Amino acid sequence: MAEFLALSDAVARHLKAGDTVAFEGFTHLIPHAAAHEAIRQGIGELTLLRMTPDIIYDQMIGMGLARTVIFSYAGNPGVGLLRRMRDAIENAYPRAIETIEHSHSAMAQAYEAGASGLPLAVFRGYKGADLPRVNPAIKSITCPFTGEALAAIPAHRPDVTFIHAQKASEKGDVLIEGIIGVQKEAALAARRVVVTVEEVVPSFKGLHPNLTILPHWTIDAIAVVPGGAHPSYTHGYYARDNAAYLDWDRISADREAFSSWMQSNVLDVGPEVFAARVESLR
Amino acid sequence: MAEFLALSDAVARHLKAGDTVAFEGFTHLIPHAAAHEAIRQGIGELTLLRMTPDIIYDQMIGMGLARTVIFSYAGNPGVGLLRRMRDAIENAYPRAIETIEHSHSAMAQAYEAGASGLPLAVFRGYKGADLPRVNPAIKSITCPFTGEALAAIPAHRPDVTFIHAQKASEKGDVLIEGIIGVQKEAALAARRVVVTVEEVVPSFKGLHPNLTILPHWTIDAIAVVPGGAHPSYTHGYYARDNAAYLDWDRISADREAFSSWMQSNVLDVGPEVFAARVESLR
Amino acid sequence: MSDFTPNEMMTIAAARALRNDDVCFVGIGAPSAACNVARLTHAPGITLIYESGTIGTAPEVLPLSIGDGELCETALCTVSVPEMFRYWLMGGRISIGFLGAAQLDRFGNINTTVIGDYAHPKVRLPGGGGAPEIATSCGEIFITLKQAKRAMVDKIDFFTSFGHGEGGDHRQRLGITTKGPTLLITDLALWRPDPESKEFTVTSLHRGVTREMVQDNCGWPVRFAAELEETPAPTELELGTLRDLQARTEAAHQGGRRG
Amino acid sequence: MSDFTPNEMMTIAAARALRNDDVCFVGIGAPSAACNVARLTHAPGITLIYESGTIGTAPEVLPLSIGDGELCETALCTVSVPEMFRYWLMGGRISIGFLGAAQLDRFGNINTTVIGDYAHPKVRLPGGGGAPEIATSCGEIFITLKQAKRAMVDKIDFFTSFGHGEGGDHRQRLGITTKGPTLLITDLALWRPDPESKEFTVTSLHRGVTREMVQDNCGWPVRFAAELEETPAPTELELGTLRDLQARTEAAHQGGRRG
Repeated sequence: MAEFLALSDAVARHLKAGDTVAFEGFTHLIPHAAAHEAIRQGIGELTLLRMTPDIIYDQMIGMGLARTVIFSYAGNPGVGLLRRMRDAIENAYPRAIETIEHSHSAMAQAYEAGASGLPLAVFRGYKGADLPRVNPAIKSITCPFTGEALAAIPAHRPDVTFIHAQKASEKGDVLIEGIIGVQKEAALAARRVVVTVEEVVPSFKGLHPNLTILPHWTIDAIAVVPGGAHPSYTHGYYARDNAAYLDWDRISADREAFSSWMQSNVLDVGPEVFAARVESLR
Repeated sequence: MAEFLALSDAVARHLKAGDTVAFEGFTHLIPHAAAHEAIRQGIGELTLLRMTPDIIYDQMIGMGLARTVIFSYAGNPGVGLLRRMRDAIENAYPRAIETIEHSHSAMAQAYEAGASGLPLAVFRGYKGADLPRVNPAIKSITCPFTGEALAAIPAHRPDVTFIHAQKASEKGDVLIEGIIGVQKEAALAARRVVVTVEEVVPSFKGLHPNLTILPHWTIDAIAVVPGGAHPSYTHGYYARDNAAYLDWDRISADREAFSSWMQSNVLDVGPEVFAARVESLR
Repeated sequence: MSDFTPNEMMTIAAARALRNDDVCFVGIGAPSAACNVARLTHAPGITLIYESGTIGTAPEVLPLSIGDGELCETALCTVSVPEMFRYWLMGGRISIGFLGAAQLDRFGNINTTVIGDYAHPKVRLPGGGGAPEIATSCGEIFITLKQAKRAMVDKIDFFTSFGHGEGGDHRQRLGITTKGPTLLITDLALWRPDPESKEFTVTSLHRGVTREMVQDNCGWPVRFAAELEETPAPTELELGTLRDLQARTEAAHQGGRRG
Repeated sequence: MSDFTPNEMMTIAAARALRNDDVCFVGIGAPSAACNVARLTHAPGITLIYESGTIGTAPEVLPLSIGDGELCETALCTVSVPEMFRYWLMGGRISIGFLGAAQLDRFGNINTTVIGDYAHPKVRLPGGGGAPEIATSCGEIFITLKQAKRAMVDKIDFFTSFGHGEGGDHRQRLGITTKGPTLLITDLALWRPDPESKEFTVTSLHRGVTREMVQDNCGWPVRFAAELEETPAPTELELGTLRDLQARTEAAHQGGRRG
């Protein structure tokens, strides 16, 4: 049952050191505020699960909070490489991390399998590719009807999933629209679900019947954080801060610049700063 | 590429004797007009595929056009049994039919697998049930991660799928809303797709981004048939004709009553009668 | 209330078994009435799901089919049928699944497929629909049934859905982790599985019902609990709510009639 | 047009290869520009799909990421990412998939995963994203690449996605039924696989480009077609369309800057 909490309480209550956690969002609706709160609370030894670990995972890895990253594309979207993640993999700085790598298709279907209560996802994939050689979690099954060998991977079942969404109703139902990504699946696959939202509205009455909604009984905690996706965007609320993504390439290229940026922009502030960050993007 | 055709041409061009065909619709948007056109054209030896063969398959079976029915629930929804289908199974009247029976879950996932280009669907199902004993298409695979035995069934790949939808755009994109059932999957799983619609609108501009739409390049033919789902309903256009479903129980109970009803309500008329049938239901 | 029918008692007893935080997979007929009576009386927060994809519906009138427009119009949201079965049913999000039966045995195994042999049936019934996976994926199963000797049989002709199998730990032996049938609500009595054997045992008789009446309308030797209760009669609120719902429903289903 | 850059030539040559009825899986960078130039010139009916779930988009400016709001706002519809990969990509509905490469070999096999050893890489690149299944599920693959010796190598360090493998019928031997890479568009030339060996062969040199320039920027001994064409220079319409698009894009991406 969805409980409305301050973000700090929602994170403290639902994210534990050592958890497997997904902060999902496919370019749109990336839960930056929630990830920053996790960083402030210093919750470590995490297994980070996400199709596109971008800035927030670069930040968590750079702060030494990740033990393992399960992913399919580790880039700064539209800009280039993730320099803190590279530093961890290439130079074990600030610590070594384990990587478990899949394709997008595999990751999306592993979430879907998790949401469906299945132990695995089965699909036609990875043919001729090298990932099955380096990721022992990629196995194969034989179709009993055609004899074809199909890829099989374990379902994703995160301990907790964090997502950002447009609206919650007063009951705690959550509405996601626009590029909806894999958030519904990531939420339904998880044991616990925490959602940050732009705003709370009395109800969703009168909305289109086929919108993407997570009922309140699928959610554990909701925190209202206007601007909470910045520098990602929230469809209908504010635009993507492309400049911030370009900036990140420079900031993350240097260990010192990174540390000082994290200190002043994450550790020394609270979730309330996000509202101001999106003001000029509305 | 979607071609706008008269219903008779759409059926004649895309449905052949001996085809595996799905006329899908889950209580809502059942393509009655298209099925009646197929009956008028006497296209036979069909393998009828559908989760809930209701009145239209009862009619096609009663007219002797079906060789095989693949299904998961053969009832007159909310009323009772399908009496023509029973007569075929129990008494081989007007001919014997083969039945291949699944659960709803299996059928829905077999369509999904077909839409995904997969040869099979894998799921946790049929545990302790007798269907796997009588349906050799239900096999099992072992999860290579957990050792669990899971059900496996062949994907549905109909030769042609017929659906009814609210609107087509002038380009031939098709919008489905309300109870969307399994229609998108049934269409995407098929080699050819024919859609009847209530109306054509200039475009879908301004509609919500996440609505259920089949792009024009996934569709072969579109026929405009107002009321084409009657006595099923079209959300936003007209209500379900519950009385007609109750009537069917009586009509279908008797071979003579059935034949004479089919003569005057299907064989002797054309798709234009559907508009009048829904007038009082709008 | 002094005056109520056995069917009304059955529906109201089923409604009472539902809790405010339950998520119910509703079927047509008695379950639909029971779930909506619960929603309109003691369990306003209950979530009703119909397999047509409607989540959190609150229909004013009972649907004739599981996909009536009313369900979609009053729902929190409506998803595709594959999603309904994958994410919501098999994903383990339903606490209570309702099943009816053409034939039922003492262990809650259900037949709605055929009477007689599968290949050459005496009566071809509609089949299982969602039942095979409802029976194993929902947290618990409630069964509603009008008692009759031909419905409550020693051996069912076909296992459409699995209850407790041969009893005992048969579910666990098949790797099924949900509870299965935990309550049978008939027009005469409430039945619960014996904790060990899992055989359905009468725990409460509806008002005016005797042990003999229960046995006369059951095809196996009935076990009665040591402490047999009387099901409290419907309250005015319960009965009024049910009858209003049915009156609204009847009026609505008369509509839409053409010549 | 007399004045154009090699990058402009590459983008416009890629645009020309697209047909009005193509359904393209678009990546960021050169493919995105090429697909939109095609849409704004000779192929107004083309369907552009980005893996974020947007189907039939018509962006005014080029997206910086594959999930910019512009893509959703101009799309026919937007589906979930699992649906995108299941029904649209793996369902076999994409005619042309675009891929870029950090390393490419002569058979169209691509590496965007690591330079060096996978476990201890010299450079950790972003990885494959959708590429492993794009490479095998789309009808054909077009590759765009700025030529350089370190990019066009004899042996790639990691098979992120499969092209023609060791050449010949290697795809068929793996049970892959799609065509794979059918066109390589660089800043210097157009390359097509040899019908038998499947080795990329230069079939057209861009204006002002010599065989030597192509060989100097390629890490394997280049094969040239017997009849080598010259790629027609960009027309005024093509170049104007591309430059307008890029100017609009640049202006848009400057926006939204805060202090």
